[in-house]
Amino acid sequence: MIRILVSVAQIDLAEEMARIEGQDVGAVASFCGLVRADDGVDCLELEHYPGATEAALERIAQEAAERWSLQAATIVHRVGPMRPGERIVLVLAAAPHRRDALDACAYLIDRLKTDAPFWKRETRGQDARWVEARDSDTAAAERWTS
Amino acid sequence: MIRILVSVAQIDLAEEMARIEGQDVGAVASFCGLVRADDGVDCLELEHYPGATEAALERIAQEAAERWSLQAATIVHRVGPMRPGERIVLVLAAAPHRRDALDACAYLIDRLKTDAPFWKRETRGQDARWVEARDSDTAAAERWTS
Amino acid sequence: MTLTILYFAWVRERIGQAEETVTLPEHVVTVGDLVAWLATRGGGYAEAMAEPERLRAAVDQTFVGLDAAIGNAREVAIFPPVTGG
Amino acid sequence: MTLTILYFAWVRERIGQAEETVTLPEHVVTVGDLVAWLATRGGGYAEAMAEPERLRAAVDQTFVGLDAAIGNAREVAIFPPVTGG
Repeated sequence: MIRILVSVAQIDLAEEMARIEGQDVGAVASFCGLVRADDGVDCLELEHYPGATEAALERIAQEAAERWSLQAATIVHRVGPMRPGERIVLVLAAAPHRRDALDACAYLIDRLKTDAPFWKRETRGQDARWVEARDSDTAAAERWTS
Repeated sequence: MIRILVSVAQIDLAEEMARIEGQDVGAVASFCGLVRADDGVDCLELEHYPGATEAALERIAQEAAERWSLQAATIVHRVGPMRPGERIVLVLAAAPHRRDALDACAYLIDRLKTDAPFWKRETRGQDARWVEARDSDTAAAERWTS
Repeated sequence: MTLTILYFAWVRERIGQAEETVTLPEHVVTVGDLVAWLATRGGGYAEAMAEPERLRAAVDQTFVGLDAAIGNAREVAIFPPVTGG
Repeated sequence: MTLTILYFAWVRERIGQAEETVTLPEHVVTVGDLVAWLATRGGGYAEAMAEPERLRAAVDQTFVGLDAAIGNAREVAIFPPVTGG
């Protein structure tokens, strides 16, 4: 019921949803992060640590499954170059009841932000820069440890 | 940026997502409730209060938009008879940042559960019964008023 | 004064119709008065209105408590607690 | 003892390569020692390792602090704080 996918391919939301909905679930919460088109970024490139990335995502999903009563957990993260409007990450959590699905979904994306080895590089015209980690992400992940 | 739809038609998640993603959003959180196939229900029928339903959903979405920094809010609720595995409701919240999208999504579905005039009738074989309202739904909606 | 009353879910089923137009007696001031008056009709009405604490209402499509006044409303809806989503 | 070192993001860019295999001097015990030793190579290495507090690491794909021992690990990765999602 855990599905982890790290790929250069575009993220197919409908397919991922169909995989989960085929499992007789009651509630599915999802989060999708996209390349913002409105802050001048022409290209976003995602680098990752092959092997360690998948293991980290698997661990995050396992921890969510231990913490909430889940029927399915999916994490799909794209890597490589992508353009504004494209999906960077999709997480899905399915459960018999909505609170578990909603909370697990928030947990998956909060933890992914701080615990999975991805790095973003933004290109604006001739200028390329590595995105800086944000303290707010660390704070968001830490609220699950209390 | 608010979209409300109450319809007997099946809910098209991909279409609703595409409408939102076309608006240059950064983060989209969604919740989808489905007819559970695993508790013996053959048919679920949703009755509603035409006019009042749409107004209630519009109000809930407006309140979410006042409370969080949203780029889009969508509530699609199906009515009429539906079968196990089919989608009953879909809510989507889009924002520049994930926390707003996630919180607004949870708010939309929590409030919908207690503040929108829908009634569920389950049929199991020859037995039809109206679903009873749950105290936990009232509690979930009230946590947003503090 | 005439008023349209809408019934939903098991309230509608017990009463046997979804909508009716009635002329209110003068002593019916609040939604609770309306529920009590409908109950006196007996049969499905008495059954539907037997436990007012299980009923919810809207006056002109605004959700209200049973103590709300009907005033000059054109439409009152009576129904069980909602169960959507 | 030989060790594979992986570099990611701007650490990789400054050093100019993604991976190398090195023979560790005996005094390199922790990941922090490794960072300090790499810095002594100068050039892109010195630049990449200039601010150890901006670096994160994994030993055999497990995330660790810079004070972690390298032990008999086969692979150490050095990279900036992560920014996925």
